[in-house]
Amino acid sequence: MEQEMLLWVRGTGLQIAAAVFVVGMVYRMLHLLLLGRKMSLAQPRGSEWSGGLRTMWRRSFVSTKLSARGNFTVIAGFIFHIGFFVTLFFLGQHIALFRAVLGLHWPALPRGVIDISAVLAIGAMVALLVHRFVDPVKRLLSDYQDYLTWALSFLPLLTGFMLLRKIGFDYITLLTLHIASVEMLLVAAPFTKLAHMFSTFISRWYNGAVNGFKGINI
Amino acid sequence: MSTSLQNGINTLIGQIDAPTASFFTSCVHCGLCADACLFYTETGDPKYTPIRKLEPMRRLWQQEYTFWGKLMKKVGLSKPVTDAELTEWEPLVYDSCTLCGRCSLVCPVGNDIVYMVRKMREGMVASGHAPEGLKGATQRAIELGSPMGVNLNTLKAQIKHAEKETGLTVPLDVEGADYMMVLSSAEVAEYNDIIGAVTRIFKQANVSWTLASDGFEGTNSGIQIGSSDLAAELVGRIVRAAERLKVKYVISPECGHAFTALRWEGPNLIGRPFPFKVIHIIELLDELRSSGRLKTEGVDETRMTFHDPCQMVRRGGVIEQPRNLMHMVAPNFVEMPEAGVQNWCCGGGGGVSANERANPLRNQVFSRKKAQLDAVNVQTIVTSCSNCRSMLLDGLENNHMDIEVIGLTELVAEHLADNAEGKAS
Amino acid sequence: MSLDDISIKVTDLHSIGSVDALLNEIATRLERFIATGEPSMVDLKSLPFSPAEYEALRTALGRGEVSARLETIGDSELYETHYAGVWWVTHYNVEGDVIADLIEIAAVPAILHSQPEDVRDGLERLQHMLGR
Amino acid sequence: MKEHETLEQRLHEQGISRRSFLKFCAAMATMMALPPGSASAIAATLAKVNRPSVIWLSFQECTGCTESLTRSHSPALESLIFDMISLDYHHTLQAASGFAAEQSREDAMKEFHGKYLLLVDGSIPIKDGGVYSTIAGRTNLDMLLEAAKGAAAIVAVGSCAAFGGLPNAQPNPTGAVAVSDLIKDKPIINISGCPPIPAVITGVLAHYLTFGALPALDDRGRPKAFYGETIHDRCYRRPFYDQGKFAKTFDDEGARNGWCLYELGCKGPTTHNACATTKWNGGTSFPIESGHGCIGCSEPKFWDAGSFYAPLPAPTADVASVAKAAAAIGAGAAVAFSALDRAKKNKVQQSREKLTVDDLKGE
Repeated sequence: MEQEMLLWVRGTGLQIAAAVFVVGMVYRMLHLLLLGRKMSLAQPRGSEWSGGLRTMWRRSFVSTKLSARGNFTVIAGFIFHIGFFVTLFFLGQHIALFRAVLGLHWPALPRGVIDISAVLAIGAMVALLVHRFVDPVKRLLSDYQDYLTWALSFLPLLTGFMLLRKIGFDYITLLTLHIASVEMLLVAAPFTKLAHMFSTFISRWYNGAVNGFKGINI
Repeated sequence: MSTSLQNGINTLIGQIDAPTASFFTSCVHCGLCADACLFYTETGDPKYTPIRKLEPMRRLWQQEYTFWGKLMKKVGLSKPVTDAELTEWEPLVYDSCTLCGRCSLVCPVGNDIVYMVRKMREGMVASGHAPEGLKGATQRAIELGSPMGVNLNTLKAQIKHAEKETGLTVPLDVEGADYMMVLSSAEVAEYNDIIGAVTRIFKQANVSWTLASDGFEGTNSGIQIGSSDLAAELVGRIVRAAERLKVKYVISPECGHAFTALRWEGPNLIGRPFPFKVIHIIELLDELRSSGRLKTEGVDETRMTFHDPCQMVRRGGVIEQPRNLMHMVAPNFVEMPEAGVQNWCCGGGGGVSANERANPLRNQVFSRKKAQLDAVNVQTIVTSCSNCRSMLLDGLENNHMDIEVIGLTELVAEHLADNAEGKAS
Repeated sequence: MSLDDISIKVTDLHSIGSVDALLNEIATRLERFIATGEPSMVDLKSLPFSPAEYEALRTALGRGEVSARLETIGDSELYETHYAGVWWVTHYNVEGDVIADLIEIAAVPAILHSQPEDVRDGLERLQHMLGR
Repeated sequence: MKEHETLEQRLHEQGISRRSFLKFCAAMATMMALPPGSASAIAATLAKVNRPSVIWLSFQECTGCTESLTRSHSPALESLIFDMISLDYHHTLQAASGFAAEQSREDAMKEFHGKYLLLVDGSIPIKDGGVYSTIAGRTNLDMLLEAAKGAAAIVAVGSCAAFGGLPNAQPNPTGAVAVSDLIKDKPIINISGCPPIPAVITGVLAHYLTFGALPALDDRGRPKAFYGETIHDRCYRRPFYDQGKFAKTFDDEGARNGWCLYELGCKGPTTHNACATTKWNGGTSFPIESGHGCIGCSEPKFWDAGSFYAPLPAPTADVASVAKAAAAIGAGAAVAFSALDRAKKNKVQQSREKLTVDDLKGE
């Protein structure tokens, strides 16, 4: 069965996941944008676009002074996102996938770097989960989705790391689990807060546009 | 219409737009906005987390504008927004939010939370869940012309007083003037030195200006309570007066929310662009300074700091201008920590000052401002918003702090170069 | 382009450590043999050696004083390595392919002993020749 | 027909010494990945057992499996396997032909009912009653079902018999299936590979004879001794995989340095077989050592698992086209539903009355 399952997740499963992800994400983002907004009739003091684009980038770094809990969230969040993206985009095996699907490829990072990035991402996620349980603010804000999306993001990292490091199960089982976990992530992404992977940039643009319009450079 | 839950819900559905949908989609419940909100930092109570103040609106968005939400609503699995819930949320949306916008600055996914609180209030007031204090203020603004109950007679008395003090004429209803000055009710009622101050400055700088008997009140309680309908009515009075007097500019007073109401929301409220420009008094003074029309002499050696009103910095973009003016006259001007766009609110913006119920909470959270002030050890705080000024005075008194509070325009006027009078232009 | 134009590199894979690991294993077995007299074998074909590693092992073990050769449906080559008690036993088939490749830790490799069945058989044939 | 004589007797008749037999057993132990010291125990048992009757049926196949086994069929040690068994039917190898051949099969089946080993290579077409492959006018399906009845155990030799193999690849026009798809009531050993390693076939038979039982099997019915680990697990290029050093083309620096062939499509990580240790052609080499990635031939559906040259992470189906279509559908749906939502929003807004100051007075 394991070969058939691997074949399924590499073929039909991936097609289904990709289809749901793309339909869902395109729908969600476009639907959101098409809700529209009223253009301000006030006299602008600056440009919406320059402010919007600026914030899309600048908001990756928090400039506000934070408390210890806030700094923890920012640092752990940063480590997780960086670790996740380095692992996702710079592991040779992943680049081989992008090359096969998109036709694009780029140099991989050495395995030692990927090991570090994956471990950092995993560690940061665990820390963030614990913090979500412990921190009163996060505990109050959290609903089932926060834990679901945590698990959905964590599994690909964990199974991927186990696969690279030969931990636990055999290669086929882990590869199947790894791909399947990514597919679950793809399927869930458009319908959960994971959609922030794209909407964040829309949100930042809108936020920045308001400031840009008013000529506030932040 | 009469207020009802359904009206509130309909209003909120109408308020939800692309940015709102994007913001709710993006929130990852990281809780960073709590750190930016003085109601959380000073109380440690997680219920004051800014994004949570929007929970009813978020659910409404989910139920009305998302695929799964609609489905859940159809099969009856979603939790509807109720009157009881909105009652519970009223203190969160009004008492513990000054619309200061710090949360919008910190949010890592870029959510403009205060943009949504403003919208949320539209639904709250339409559903009858606005605080009594704000309702009263708004009612007075609509019916009497000012939330504090000042009227034209009060203004005229103050004009007379100022004319006597300065020996100059205060122009009223002068058609064809370049600038029409609007005041805040606190300025008419309490900080009336401002009238004399601008009269002297404009005389020196040779600015053609006027007050309007039918459009002098800049404070907009409609914005604070969150009703665009009522805010439009209040802004409309200023617009009509400006159009009647055919002025080129309307000067927003030293009042943060008045500036937001006039400068950024006004045209949208009345549904058309203004035929005049809106400028804050501080912006104008800085323009006069840079063009050499505003000249000062002598300095005030007192150790001073400047309190940035939220609606002027974060939400208004008037950041450098007050500092330029401060440097003209105050060599011992020091900045508080986190001054500028990150400055902490006085605690009374966004209608909180008009909401008596919120007073204990407002006093509690003044500890943040106190800490900022303790760090610089000044004798005087200068600010450019009469509401901030009142809140600072109140907070300083409650905390037995001996610091003087003055308006920036007045500070500049005190050091106006007498010999320059009439020589400008 | 001729074959010579294709550059071929021989890389030193010694650092990978498989050879060192095996040498350690042999040392341990040798200790046990001295202590208890228990012979043992290591099956080299079950180890994923690259040709370079294989050569490295050969160099490391070296050749000792004794070597022997069996001629039984294909040859077998046995020799004591530079370390007494460590034998390298290689069985070939008729075509000269390696069918078993062993490191044997023993005083004498088992297969060198004359087998009782063969001895009996030999006696039978000898007696037959002598007409007894 | 008399019982088959023992192996010892047969060897003795051929003048093969005990020492030679011991050498054979040492080779067997190596093949079966048994502890190297167990050769003498194997020898003791093997010498005494009766040579079993073996019937070899070839169905929808290419004879590659038989080729693999017999390529070295000269007086070599592996060939001793044919001394261990009595091969009573193998239509490629046997001298008899026509009715005589079929007769010998039927005789063996009758004589050794319940005791003979049935070896099968090739898949069995079952579509349209199995007409796509027949021997002596009988379908493979028919012949297998009949022969399986009296078999002590069945050895499916090669990926076709074990998993369906090439004939089973999409679109599988003949409805080819594996032996295990048809026979459920007999022990079946799958010796997969295209072709399987000859030593593995011999090893399994030796094991069966030595221990009188089937070797331990994995969940695909393959002997664990040979299929317990993946090519990747035992590959001498594995260190390069772990270091992330991959050849990108077959003639680049990495390929010359002998780096991992993963990105060139090597299926070693997902393929269970003994190639990396047992090797081919008398231990000379195996594909990866010769510079070509593993194609995964000992695993089910290996023909359908995408290109042999596509790396493992590459999808086995067309994802890009699906994504393009999905984007169009998503965009269409978004335009349609957002129009509905905007209409709803407008309706709600229009039905909304203006808030007046009286609304603030309330109770």
